[in-house]
Amino acid sequence: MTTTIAQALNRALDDALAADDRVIVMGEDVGRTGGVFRITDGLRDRHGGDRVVDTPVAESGIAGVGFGMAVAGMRPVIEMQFMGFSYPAFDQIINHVARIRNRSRHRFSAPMVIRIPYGGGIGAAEHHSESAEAIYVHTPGLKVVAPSRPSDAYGLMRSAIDDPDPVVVLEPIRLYRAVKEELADEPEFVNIGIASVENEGRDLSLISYGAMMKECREAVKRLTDDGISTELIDLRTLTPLDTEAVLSSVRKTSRAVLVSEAPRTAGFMSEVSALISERAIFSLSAPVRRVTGWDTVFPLKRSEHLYLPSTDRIVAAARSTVEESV
Amino acid sequence: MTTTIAQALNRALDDALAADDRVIVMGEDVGRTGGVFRITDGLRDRHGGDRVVDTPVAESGIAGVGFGMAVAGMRPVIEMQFMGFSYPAFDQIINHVARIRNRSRHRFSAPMVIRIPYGGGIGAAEHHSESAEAIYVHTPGLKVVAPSRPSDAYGLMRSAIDDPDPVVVLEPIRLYRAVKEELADEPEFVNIGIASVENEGRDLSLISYGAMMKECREAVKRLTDDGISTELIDLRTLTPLDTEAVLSSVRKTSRAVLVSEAPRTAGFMSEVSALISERAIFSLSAPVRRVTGWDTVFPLKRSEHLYLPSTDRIVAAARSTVEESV
Amino acid sequence: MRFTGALTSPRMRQILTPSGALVDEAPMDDALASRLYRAMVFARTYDRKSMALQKQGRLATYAPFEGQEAAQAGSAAALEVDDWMVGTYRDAAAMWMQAYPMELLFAGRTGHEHGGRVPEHVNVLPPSITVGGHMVHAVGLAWAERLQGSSRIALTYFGDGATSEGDFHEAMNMAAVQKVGTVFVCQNNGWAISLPTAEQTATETIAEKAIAYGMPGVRVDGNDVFAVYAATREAVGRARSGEGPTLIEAVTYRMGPHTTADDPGRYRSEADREEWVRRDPIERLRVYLSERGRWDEDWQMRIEEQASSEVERAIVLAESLRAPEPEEMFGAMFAEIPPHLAEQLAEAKAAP
Amino acid sequence: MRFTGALTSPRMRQILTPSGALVDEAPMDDALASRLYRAMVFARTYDRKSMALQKQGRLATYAPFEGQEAAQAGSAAALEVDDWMVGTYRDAAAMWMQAYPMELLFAGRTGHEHGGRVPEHVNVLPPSITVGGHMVHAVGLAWAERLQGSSRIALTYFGDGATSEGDFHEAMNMAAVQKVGTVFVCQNNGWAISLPTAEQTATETIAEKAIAYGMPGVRVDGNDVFAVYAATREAVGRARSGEGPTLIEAVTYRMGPHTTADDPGRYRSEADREEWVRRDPIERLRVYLSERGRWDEDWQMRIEEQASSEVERAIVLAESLRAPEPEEMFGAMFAEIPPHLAEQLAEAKAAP
Ligand SMILES: Cc1ncc(C[n+]2csc(CCOP(=O)(O)OP(=O)(O)O)c2C)c(N)n1
Ligand SMILES: Cc1ncc(C[n+]2csc(CCOP(=O)(O)OP(=O)(O)O)c2C)c(N)n1
Ligand SMILES: [Mg+2]
Ligand SMILES: [Mg+2]
Repeated sequence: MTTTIAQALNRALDDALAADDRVIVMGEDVGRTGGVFRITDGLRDRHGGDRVVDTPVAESGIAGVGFGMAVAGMRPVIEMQFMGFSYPAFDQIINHVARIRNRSRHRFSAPMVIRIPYGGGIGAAEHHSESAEAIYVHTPGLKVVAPSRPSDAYGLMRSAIDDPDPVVVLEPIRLYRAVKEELADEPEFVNIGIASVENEGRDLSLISYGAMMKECREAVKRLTDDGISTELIDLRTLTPLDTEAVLSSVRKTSRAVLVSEAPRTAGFMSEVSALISERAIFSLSAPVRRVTGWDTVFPLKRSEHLYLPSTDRIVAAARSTVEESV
Repeated sequence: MTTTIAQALNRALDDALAADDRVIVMGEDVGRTGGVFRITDGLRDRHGGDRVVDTPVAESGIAGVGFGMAVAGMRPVIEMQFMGFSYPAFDQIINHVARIRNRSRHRFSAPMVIRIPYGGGIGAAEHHSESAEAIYVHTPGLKVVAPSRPSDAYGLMRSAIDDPDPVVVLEPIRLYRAVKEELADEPEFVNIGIASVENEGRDLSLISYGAMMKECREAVKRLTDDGISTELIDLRTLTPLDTEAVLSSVRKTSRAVLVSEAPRTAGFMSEVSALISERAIFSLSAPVRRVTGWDTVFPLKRSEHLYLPSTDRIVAAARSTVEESV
Repeated sequence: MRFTGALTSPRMRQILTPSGALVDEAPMDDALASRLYRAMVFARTYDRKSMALQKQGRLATYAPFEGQEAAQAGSAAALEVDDWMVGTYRDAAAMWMQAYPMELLFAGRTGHEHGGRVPEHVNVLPPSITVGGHMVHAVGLAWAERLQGSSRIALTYFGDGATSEGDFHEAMNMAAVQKVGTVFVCQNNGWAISLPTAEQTATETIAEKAIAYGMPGVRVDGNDVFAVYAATREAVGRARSGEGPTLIEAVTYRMGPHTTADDPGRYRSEADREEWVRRDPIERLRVYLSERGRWDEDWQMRIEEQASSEVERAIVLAESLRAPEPEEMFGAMFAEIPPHLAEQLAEAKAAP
Repeated sequence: MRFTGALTSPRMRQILTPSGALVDEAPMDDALASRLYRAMVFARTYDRKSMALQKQGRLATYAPFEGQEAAQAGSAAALEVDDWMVGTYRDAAAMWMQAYPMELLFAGRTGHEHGGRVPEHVNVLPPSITVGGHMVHAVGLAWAERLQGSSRIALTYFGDGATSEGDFHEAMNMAAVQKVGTVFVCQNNGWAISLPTAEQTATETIAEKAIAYGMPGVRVDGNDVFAVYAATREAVGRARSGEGPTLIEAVTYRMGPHTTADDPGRYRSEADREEWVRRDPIERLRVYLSERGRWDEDWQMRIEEQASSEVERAIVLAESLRAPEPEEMFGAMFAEIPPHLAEQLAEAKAAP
């Protein structure tokens, strides 16, 4: 069946609720109304109000209560309605969720999923377009995944729910209904920590994840038309990063362009760049280039086009990387 | 007078309170008891309980109230007692403090200082040794400074208080009383955004800031003894970064070792490395290397030595960088 | 001693009944009552027009406030012109009454940052989009005014949902401890998106939450502009004279969807809503004014025309703002643009 | 309707007066009373020994609880062995009573992560170092137990200072809305480091804050082990039978400094403290037991010896733990060590 990312996520949650009594879905408006993006649509009807819970407006409380549930043996899947509303929960996530296993030296753990719709491009109000994944990636003790297609959305969500440790699932808002794929009757789990080489190439490694994969896919087409053989890597997991996939691609192509819509400074792509620098610098024939959002607040509708990396910007960066090469 | 960083900060706050009626110092235990590190010692007696305010235990409230005060024309200096306790205030800082100027297109602004003692090395309990500066650096709209010596502590604090925008001042806990300097009768302000080249060198750029500068200074001595001419850069300001200082040093030495105690992945040094990669890659004769804390929770007393970058680790990284060079 | 939540009756203060009858002394003269009537007509015109514009794709997601006009107009009317106001995405009527230009309200909704650029003399913060975080700001604002020897106070609006956020608690507590001149106005409109107030809190009222802070709490009929005005005037008086903060719960109802992206049919019944049509805040004041000879069809037509033309004027202005330049986006982050943003600006401008 | 904070008298429930007289029915038999007396003697021995060890540099910063023994022992005694407990850095006595091994309490204080490795059958979380954040955990724990059909409940300890944190509010509200089986025990010891309770909150009591959540709130003499036990037993009963959460305020006093790094002379007078010496929680139970022929010098000596030797045993064990290996630090972040941590471990081990 042709499935969107939104449908794939819904199905993953539905299947997980059916497969495992310990799973509970919690958050603001996830129940009766099925979530503001309808990702949890129908789940309350099918699994009951005890397992699909509409909570008060209290992100820190949701994260902290989810934490307590996880410690006591449940598998909570909590939703932060938008990434910009996940910040009040940050203390709970960094100070408790990410740390209880270490604090108790494995006696307690917090196997829970934190669902965070992220990214811009839908002309939304302030705080509705954030891309602050670097913060979660920089927090030891969390895993972070960011699917860009329905099969990965399904498979990573299922793996995240089954994972013995807390996993942040970044859901690309503007791809919820923009990317479609046939999904098997029993779709596969997708392992956390494995990147996907979407397109093989020789001249350049184009590396991205989540919402920006759409523009990257378009860029690959255009670059290929121009005769630039582009290897496209969808990282899929940000923590733990599939460093081998990144390094072996860059060692092969000798060039890398890293694409993310997050603010540039100290963003996740800085990490990927630093990694390449440390481990593959002598393979490089051009500087590693980042195509990112700017160090500004994500703008409102009328300025979004000034902010989000466009296919044009990616293509231009790729071309100049190839041209600049020594 | 020989002055510690603690004394220099105290004096900066004292002088600012005396110089400007709009300055108000707020936080948990900053008044009667002078702060848990005594940085605000005596200020309440000298400037009164209206201007040096002991608040309830409510970090988000402190940041949000400080924000309101700043918008209404005050110059609040708020304290987060330890960096690990600043996370509950994160929503206020990222969603409001850092953004009101943009949100109101300059009509409102939040000229305030957020003091955050940070870093490990004093054998403290969990949450008392954090080094999460990357989070603040990644947040558009904030300036971030991290002094490593008394004169900079004084001068950057004064500049931060006078700055028309919010400034996070990272205070290196383990250097509070470990670094001493003569301070002038009327110490100078230090401009935000300017790194300091503490030692000139030809073979290697050693780049750090804040608490790790102590080990870096020791490393420079040892490296110099070994005949490795090391340029030592104290960044002092993390945002806006003095990129010119970094790049011109690396272009000269062709090698860089970056030192920070924060967890490695997506830490601030990833940004510095990415910057070098983008702008000076063809000047490099060796990979840029990061010497950092690990991607673990900062450990308790008995394991601190396993975590904090030691002078030995820095020296070893520097040596191998020089040896590895092409 | 055992404390329980059932200590007091949750009686709701009312002055003007839904049928327009006075059951207590009117807190204002006819001139002010007429002014407020007119303001509410303007507000409703603005609100309905916004819904229509959104459907045409001319505004981004819009959060309508129909039904809550009295809660906003009655409270805003109790302020001095330069008092601070800190409201939410749903408080356009109140903000407009406190001189936030209507064209800027529209501009924000078209997705133009200029919408936040309040004129110099207007002390209203741009609407808060995050729920809960803005209430502490009103504490800081009022506190700062006191420190600066001014008698300005701050009023903040928030919903029933916002009372569950930790920041509500921190704001209320810090205001009470410091006796800060902040007025907390909760518009309890029954719903936080799809969550009914009964699942938001286990208390019968929002007002009684004030007890936890040693602060007075008042519960008023939020669709009764007189009751709202009277309660707010009293709270503003306390705030201005240094007696500290007050919590006001204005019981009201959101007649429309949460936003234009919401479908209330998923979580509430039409019957509920019908009940509230009979408690309309504008109609009861119309009856009152009419009985006092201060309302007639002519005047109604006149103010409706004025409202439409004011709304039209504001839309035209908002829509004729030129698109923001990259300079504005990069230039608004700091007082002076720092080097890295100057570089990024250049890069953005050079981008294909 | 106007709500104010002065609705109820802030009377504090007491069963055993400071002079050891019963003013109400004793909630326990002599056997349990003796057991609690012994536990409090153990607790004080542990506490004083910890202070001494810290002075010798054998423990890191220590937060003493002297004066709060009854608040902790009386409440902990009302739990079943497998109920959840979520406490703070100052709740060692309660945690120990709920079977957190004393050697692990010491181990944590020597700066050894092994201190958090509670035995499998013990349902006590490692002490919370951040103020406020842990109370919501107790809500999640109890809620999960209910979902899993268990009758286990959760009890959480926190201080007067913690009640100002937003997370206190979110925990109380969510517990009340969902009628979760959580018992909230606030040890109001008068101070949050240097801040007196009167500057922490504008309410006369902490207990009345329960009203804001539609939850019962009880105020007891926290130095009266009978009153604390009775109130907690009742709250635990409510929690276990699905009636929901309760807030208990145990009024007590921290006799020592906030921690060994604190100097209370900077913010409070010795006279205050003297007053509380007379309200000592252990002495009043001693008088009571003695009058009932259940206490004599001999027994006192015996239990003091037992306490000392138990404390000694625990210290020896804690101090003989070998230093943590790098493997343990890197290996405790996830169930399975991921590649980047394996690499960092190798790097750490190879480091000079
Ligand atoms: C911190 C935060 N969490 C979640 C949201 C998403 N959200 C927007 S409005 C809303 C409900 C708010 O309800 P209420 O406070 O009653 O105000 P109302 O919309 O009814 O006026 C939610 C959950 C948000 N904007 N901010
Ligand atoms: C979130 C957070 N903020 C600040 C601190 C620093 N701190 C440690 S204890 C304390 C006071 C707590 O007072 P209270 O809750 O009354 O507990 P008590 O220490 O009196 O037992 C503070 C502010 C902290 N540990 N966590
Ligand atoms: Mg509402
Ligand atoms: Mg206390």
